[in-house]
Amino acid sequence: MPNTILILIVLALGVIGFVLGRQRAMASAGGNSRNLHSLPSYYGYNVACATTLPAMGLLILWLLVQPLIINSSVSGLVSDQASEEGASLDLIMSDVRRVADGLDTAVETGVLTEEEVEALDAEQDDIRDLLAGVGFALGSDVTPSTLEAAKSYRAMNEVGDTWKSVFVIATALTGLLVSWRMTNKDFRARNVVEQGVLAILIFAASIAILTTLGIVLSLIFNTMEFFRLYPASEFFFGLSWNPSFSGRGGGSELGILPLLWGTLYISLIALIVAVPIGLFAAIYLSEYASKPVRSVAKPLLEVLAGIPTIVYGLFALLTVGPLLVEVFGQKGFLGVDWMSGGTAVMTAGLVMGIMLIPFVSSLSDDIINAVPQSMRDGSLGLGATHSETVRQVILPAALPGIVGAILLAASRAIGETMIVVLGAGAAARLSMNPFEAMTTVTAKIVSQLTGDSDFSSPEALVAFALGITLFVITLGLNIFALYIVRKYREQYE
Amino acid sequence: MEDLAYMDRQMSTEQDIKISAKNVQVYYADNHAIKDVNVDIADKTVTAFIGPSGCGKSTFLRCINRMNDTIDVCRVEGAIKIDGEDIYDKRVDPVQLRAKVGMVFQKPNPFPKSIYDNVAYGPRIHGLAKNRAELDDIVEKALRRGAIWDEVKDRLDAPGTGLSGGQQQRLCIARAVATEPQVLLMDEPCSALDPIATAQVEELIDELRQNYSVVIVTHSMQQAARVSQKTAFFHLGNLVEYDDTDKIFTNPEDERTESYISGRIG
Amino acid sequence: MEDLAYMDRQMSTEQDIKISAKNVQVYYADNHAIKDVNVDIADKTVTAFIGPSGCGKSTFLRCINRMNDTIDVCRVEGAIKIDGEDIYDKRVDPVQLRAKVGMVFQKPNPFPKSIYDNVAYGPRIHGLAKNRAELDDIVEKALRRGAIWDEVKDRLDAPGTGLSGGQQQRLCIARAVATEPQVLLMDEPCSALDPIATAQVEELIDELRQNYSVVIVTHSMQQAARVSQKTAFFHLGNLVEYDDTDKIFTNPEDERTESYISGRIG
Amino acid sequence: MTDTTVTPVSAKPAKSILEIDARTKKRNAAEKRFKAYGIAAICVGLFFLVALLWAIIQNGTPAFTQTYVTLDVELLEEKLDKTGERDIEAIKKVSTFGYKPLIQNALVDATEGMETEIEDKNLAKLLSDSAAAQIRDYVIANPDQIGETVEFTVLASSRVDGYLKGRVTREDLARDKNLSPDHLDLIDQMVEDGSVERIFNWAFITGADASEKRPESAGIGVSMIGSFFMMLVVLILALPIGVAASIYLEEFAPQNRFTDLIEVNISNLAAVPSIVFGILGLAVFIQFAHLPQSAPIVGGLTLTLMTLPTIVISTRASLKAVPPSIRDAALGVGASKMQTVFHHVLPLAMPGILTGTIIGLAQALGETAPLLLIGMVGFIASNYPEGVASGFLDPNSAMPAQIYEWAKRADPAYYERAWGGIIVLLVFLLTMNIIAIILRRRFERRW
Amino acid sequence: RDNVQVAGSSTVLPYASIVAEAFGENFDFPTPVVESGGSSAGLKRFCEGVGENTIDIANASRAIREKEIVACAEAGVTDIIEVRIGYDGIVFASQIDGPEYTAFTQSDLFNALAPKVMVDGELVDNPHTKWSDFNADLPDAEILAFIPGTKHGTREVFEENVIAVGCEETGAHDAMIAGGMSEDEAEDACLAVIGDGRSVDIDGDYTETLARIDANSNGIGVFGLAFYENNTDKLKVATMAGVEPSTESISTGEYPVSRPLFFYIKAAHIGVIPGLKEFAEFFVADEIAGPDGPLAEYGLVSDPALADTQMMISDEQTMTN
Ligand SMILES: Nc1ncnc2c1ncn2[C@@H]1O[C@H](COP(=O)(O)OP(=O)(O)OP(=O)(O)O)[C@@H](O)[C@H]1O
Ligand SMILES: Nc1ncnc2c1ncn2[C@@H]1O[C@H](COP(=O)(O)OP(=O)(O)OP(=O)(O)O)[C@@H](O)[C@H]1O
Ligand SMILES: [Mg+2]
Ligand SMILES: [Mg+2]
Ligand SMILES: O=P([O-])([O-])[O-]
Repeated sequence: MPNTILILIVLALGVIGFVLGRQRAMASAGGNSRNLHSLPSYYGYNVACATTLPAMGLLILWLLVQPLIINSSVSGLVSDQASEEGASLDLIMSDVRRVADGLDTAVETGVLTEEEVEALDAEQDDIRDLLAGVGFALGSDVTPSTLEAAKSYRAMNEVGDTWKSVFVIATALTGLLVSWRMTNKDFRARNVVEQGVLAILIFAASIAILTTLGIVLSLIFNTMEFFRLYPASEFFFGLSWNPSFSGRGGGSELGILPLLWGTLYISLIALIVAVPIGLFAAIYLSEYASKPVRSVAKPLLEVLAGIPTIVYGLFALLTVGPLLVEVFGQKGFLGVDWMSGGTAVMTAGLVMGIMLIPFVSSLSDDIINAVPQSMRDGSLGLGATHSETVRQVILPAALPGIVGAILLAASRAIGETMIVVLGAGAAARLSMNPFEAMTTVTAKIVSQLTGDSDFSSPEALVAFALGITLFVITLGLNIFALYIVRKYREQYE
Repeated sequence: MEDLAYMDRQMSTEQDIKISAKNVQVYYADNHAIKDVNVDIADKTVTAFIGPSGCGKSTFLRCINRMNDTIDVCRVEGAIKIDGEDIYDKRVDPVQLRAKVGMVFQKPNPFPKSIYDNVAYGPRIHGLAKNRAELDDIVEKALRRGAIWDEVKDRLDAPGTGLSGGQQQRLCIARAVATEPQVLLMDEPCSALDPIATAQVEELIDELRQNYSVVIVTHSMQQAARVSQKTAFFHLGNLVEYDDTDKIFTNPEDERTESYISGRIG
Repeated sequence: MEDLAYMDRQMSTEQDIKISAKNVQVYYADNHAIKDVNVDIADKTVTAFIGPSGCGKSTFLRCINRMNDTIDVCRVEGAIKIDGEDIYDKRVDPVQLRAKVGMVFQKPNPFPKSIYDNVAYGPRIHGLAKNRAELDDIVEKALRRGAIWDEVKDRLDAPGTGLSGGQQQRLCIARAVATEPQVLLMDEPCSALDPIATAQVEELIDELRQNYSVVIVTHSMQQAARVSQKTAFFHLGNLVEYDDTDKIFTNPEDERTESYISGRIG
Repeated sequence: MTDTTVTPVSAKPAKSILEIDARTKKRNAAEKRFKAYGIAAICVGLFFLVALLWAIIQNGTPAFTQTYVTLDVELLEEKLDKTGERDIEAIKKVSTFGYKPLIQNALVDATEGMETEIEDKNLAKLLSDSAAAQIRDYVIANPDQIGETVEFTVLASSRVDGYLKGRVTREDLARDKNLSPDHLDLIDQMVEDGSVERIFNWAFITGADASEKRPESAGIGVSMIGSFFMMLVVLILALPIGVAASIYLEEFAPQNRFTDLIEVNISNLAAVPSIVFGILGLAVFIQFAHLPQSAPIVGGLTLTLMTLPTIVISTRASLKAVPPSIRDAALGVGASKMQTVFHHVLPLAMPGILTGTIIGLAQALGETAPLLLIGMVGFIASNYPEGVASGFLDPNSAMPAQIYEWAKRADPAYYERAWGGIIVLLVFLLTMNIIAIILRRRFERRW
Repeated sequence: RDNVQVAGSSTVLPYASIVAEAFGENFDFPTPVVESGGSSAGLKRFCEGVGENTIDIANASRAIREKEIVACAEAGVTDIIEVRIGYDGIVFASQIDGPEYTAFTQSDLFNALAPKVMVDGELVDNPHTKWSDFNADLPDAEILAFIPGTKHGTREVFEENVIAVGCEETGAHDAMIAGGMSEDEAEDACLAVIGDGRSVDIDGDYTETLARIDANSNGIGVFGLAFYENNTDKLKVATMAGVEPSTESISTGEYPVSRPLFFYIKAAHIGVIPGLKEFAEFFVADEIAGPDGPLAEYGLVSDPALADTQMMISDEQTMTN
């Protein structure tokens, strides 16, 4: 039975369970819901959950475990062949699976019947051709042992699938029955359902952990490979970033410090632009602006967050950069000669700051708006001006949310690529001058990953090391931010 | 000397009009909450507003320092003058008005700051203290006047929101007197206070009366009788009767007033 | 018949213990707010908690339906039993407890929803009404009991937060009684009410007493004397005296009680 | 009054409220400044918005019109169906290259009597390469028309189009081997006789990508569908998961190390560069879960992971901002914590949640880097998906990826299309957000 | 899966997309999907294994490296067909209204961009700020070169075919060895490019270089031939060592700066993925990749040995290692 149908059956049982559970609860209470511990629908949900959740869990578990078991038993069949050919067992097993899948498809599409499959002989039939006909890629011709293994793989899978359906439906029915029988007027259905909801909430929260785990896992192996090829100390403490093409024998300098410095510098400038503008905009929108102004200006500012970053990049490259040169360049307006090219930390920072305005403004606006009116009244009643009220009462009360918004903006600044590539240049440099070109870790991750150096060279692998280092550093910054917010949190009412 | 001062006080009580309201109407959207109220409130007097819940006492009180400006749907008509100056005049700066006309709200609303900062907030923004020591003095004095100093003197750094209901109310009183307003509007300032604290606050009100004008909303007839010289009785948005407290409580003119005082209408 | 009912009431008042607190200690972080309180509250009685502001009345009240759980820094020790069951037991579901033990908070806190929804919320989540008509009935009855029906019957869809202070307070009372709790904890329920409304609420309390147990915090000795059968006097976190209301008000044992009642300590 | 007045006890002398004292003046000035900063901030924001939009619109609007040439093409039997049997397989054997002579003939006919020095074989440079394909498709669909003369409206080449739009001038063409100034003279004459005209370019909004050689036929429609399915996945997954995670962290999680860990983790994920999510998506969804390459579902899942932190952070911030008294009120009438949150706290936090969604979706909609690694950037000129399932599973690109690709291409006509694509993207974004914006306004309230 | 999937070099992408489009038009197979993302990333995905959820073809703007072949083999990708489709000419161009940079030699670029150059027979830190400082024929303009960043294979070609040649020609190489460097060190040193404002690395693509040239009239930039040919209205090209870049001069080898372009086919997928072999054959067919085909028209320098390549594909001849 295909999994989708199985799932539909389970869901249908869940719906039936809901109705039955609700009915039984009402019946046990003599038709008066006031005699129930919980609202009648909670009993329904309880039965529905008891029916579907364990069944689904079993299904997922089964789908994960069955291949493992079948693999291990089938690989026994081909292990001889593996040792003979010196090929890895894994590869042969994946071949077996592909053959089996191909046979399945062949049967489904009617190219072969089950009997014909049974009768297939690797020596006589050209199985590779046969399966290619139904769209299955095989790396090599099929050996007899592979075919045998594939056949038994199919057989075991069939048996497994049948039992899977039986067990899953049985579990659903059992769940339905048990929870239905448990349903009576004193049963704490709400608590049970809420436990279930809580479990879902916890699961949702742990997706963050899983994602982190996934990121670390998908970076760590290549990072370790990188450190095998390139000394860690030079990576962490090297003062220059200067990759070359390893095809001609090394000489790359891959120090992360200039990149980190660029990241910090550009993000800092971006925040210096975005935070005051965003914050003042938020204050104006929530405290001063009339309703129509607010309802127009806020979504408009949010458009800034939706403009693709490549536009910002071009804006930096074509408009802001030359403009800055005209002011700070050699023949510029100020005549200071601080800036020689249009691409600079300042250019990228400014433009990135513009992009980040809505991150600060919109979210802060919501938070400021949520501060109770009585706080404002209290302050205004003492003869404070509106701005004093905002600065001294409302902002402190809204601080945790605002810090959240700023952190979000900072995070975005650290992760941005296009604006940096186009606005700040590609040069890695350790310099204090904000009018010089620099680059960031993120920009280099992208460029090393999509570049022309070969993918097993340190020049490409360094992207992973950069990724994980940045990850660890931002983790540290976040822990610090959490600590700060905890310390200064003010709770109103 | 003393006699003269006394005379002066008497005179001002009877003559100087501090606040004068003419044909005040207040609407909350369509709800006509204050209907054509005319009242003159004398300087250096305590005026009590009484009336059943929902009759518009708070609304009228909030008109006097223009706190109603903050409610979108609220619309005020008519004229309110303080010291002869129309407070709804274009030229009036509500900020300055509110510095002059302080307010204690019905629901205590301490800032989410330390107790000290709650009280010091007003003096700071008005620049009443030259240095920290002076500010400390002002805060202490205000807290003492608010009858809460003893309870909080050891925890001035604790948040004001962590106080009990009555403590919060007294903190808000202290906060309001710290800025030394000329008129103090108090919306049920003793509702959450025990008798002793109430007595202390009443004492404060009496002390303030020496120099300032105090308007107090109260549901306690006894309190109104105890602290006020003048009493205004509101009913369904109308100012039914406004007269000397003695008169109102002993010999009201309007029968609604009488019914209310004797506990027959609400 | 009447006599029997009366007897029955008398008996229950004296015998059935609804709430019993043993060695209750409450800390707010380091602040020891309730110190070793022991008290047995009888069923079908009105118990008044009195005491100076900040003495721990609200704190203790909130312990009885575990509202203190929501305050991070708050720690409760000792045992509180309702109907003989320890409410701090692991197995107790605070939700069920709170459905059984209703509460009116010191500061009125209507939901930012319509007046109707404010009152209907409890009955809805407890499934007290089968259909809309029944719910309408429940809401009307609750609002009537909260002595606010007349004022709001035309604006049931208006937000509860747009009411006057006293109206909000009554709305919260109506909201609490709508769920028909067996124990009702009322933290200064009449603080913002005029005498008539107060009288109506007191009537309600008396009516509730027929079937339920009511605990009321009040600063008004008169009110305590009027509505309660038992009175507990708290002072600085201690339960100083707990006895029949008559006894407390006429012949207190502890001298602090006496001082407080006669208005000497606060 | 008597002369023997007592010195006033008042600390401050009575002042008129009509005249403003010095300190208040100063404070009011500060107030004005503060307000002015606010206005300035908004103006700065809006100014940049306008500047950007101006650039976008100015550069992008030309993409919405396109030049077409009307031609009478004789579908010569000897070229298209030598056997004359109208066998479809045989007709298909003639590749687009085989149609070139027909087009050339048609052009020669069309320019008959016009002054020009262009050699016949160079005439076809006026037309898009897609013309051959268009005619071939027509012939395969209508084999009976072979031998007839049929009128076709075909795309002009991008240079011709650029000339009519003012982008290409005669001087520019001096060294251009794709077109010569002579062609332009010819075009001028053809415009006059009405066989060349510029019309609204629906194909740009509905069409699929084209190769580097024919920018004139490239459209953003198919990648818009790709973006649509991706956003569907993001919305369906990121919003509920993000809100659920925030509720857990803010309302239920015990204060312990594990909660802190999750919390820090989430904020940290916000700072992970988007390309790293691409690495993750490739590893998890394609290599581990065996989902198809270049499929919007994979893009959607990857972007979901990227959007989650934004939604979580904003949701948590607004949950935090709901005053505790509301929670007390609900708990006090016997609501469970779950009910309290879902009935009271969540509606009040809704504006912030929606803001997070708006910003998160905007970010997801405009993101290119992660798509690079899961195969959604490049030349993906698929057709429209046949159904919902194929919409999720068939290879497709996405709008930002398409724009990014166009911006890189050599032909300047693609530059114009990239900006045009940005206009479409922004319109898409606004449509997508409009519901959220309206909802947010409804949920906004003060208490 | 019924469509061919291609990934890899962004330099090859335009050609591959032209072919894919024509392929989709003329065959009943669906149009192949051609992804970009860089040679390295494309080969990485190519080498992930055999099967439906891996790509069939990897484009690359360089030859596959030994280490990559090993990595491929470890993942089961053993039979690889290497196809060279032609050459990518690399040209130097400047703003059309800018100074007259119309003729360069490798020595000029070396003198402008190397950190150490020969001045009066001595190896010194590069003192030049203007082109005319070392070659009176060049304009009196600031040196400002936009060269590909180190992620680009073009950079390698630029360093080896231009800078290193200039290094030899000016005698700097010999001077370095005379100064005590070993042969290897000198060779490495000859590849170095000065890192200050005179040369600006471009990590983006040619459109970025073009935008910079647009904004700096003094700048010269490095472009692909195809890109230049599409933008003759904005750019003017310079000769290198007297040779004008064009598909002809590059295919004859006269013009010195170019690199081969490749694609790699997974032999195991041929006959399995519908249209794979047809696509590969179509790609290198004379109609397409020949000197008069659309690829050449677009700027690809067609491979003189195209016939061998065609043979190789039809024989499915895999790389030997
Ligand atoms: N959330 C809190 N955090 C810290 N301390 C608190 C908190 N709530 C109350 N307290 C302190 O606990 C003590 C008892 O407070 P409680 O609110 O119980 O007093 P109360 O008797 O209700 O006073 P009132 O009559 O003024 O309402 C007070 O000292 C108060 O400051
Ligand atoms: N913000 C508001 N929006 C709409 N109506 C309001 C608002 N505030 C008060 N009202 C209405 O205006 C009328 C007067 O309210 P007000 O608060 O002035 O009464 P009050 O006399 O202070 O009553 P209480 O003694 O209960 O505080 C009431 O009917 C009330 O419902
Ligand atoms: Mg009021
Ligand atoms: Mg209290
Ligand atoms: O994308 P490339 O590998 O050709 O630079």
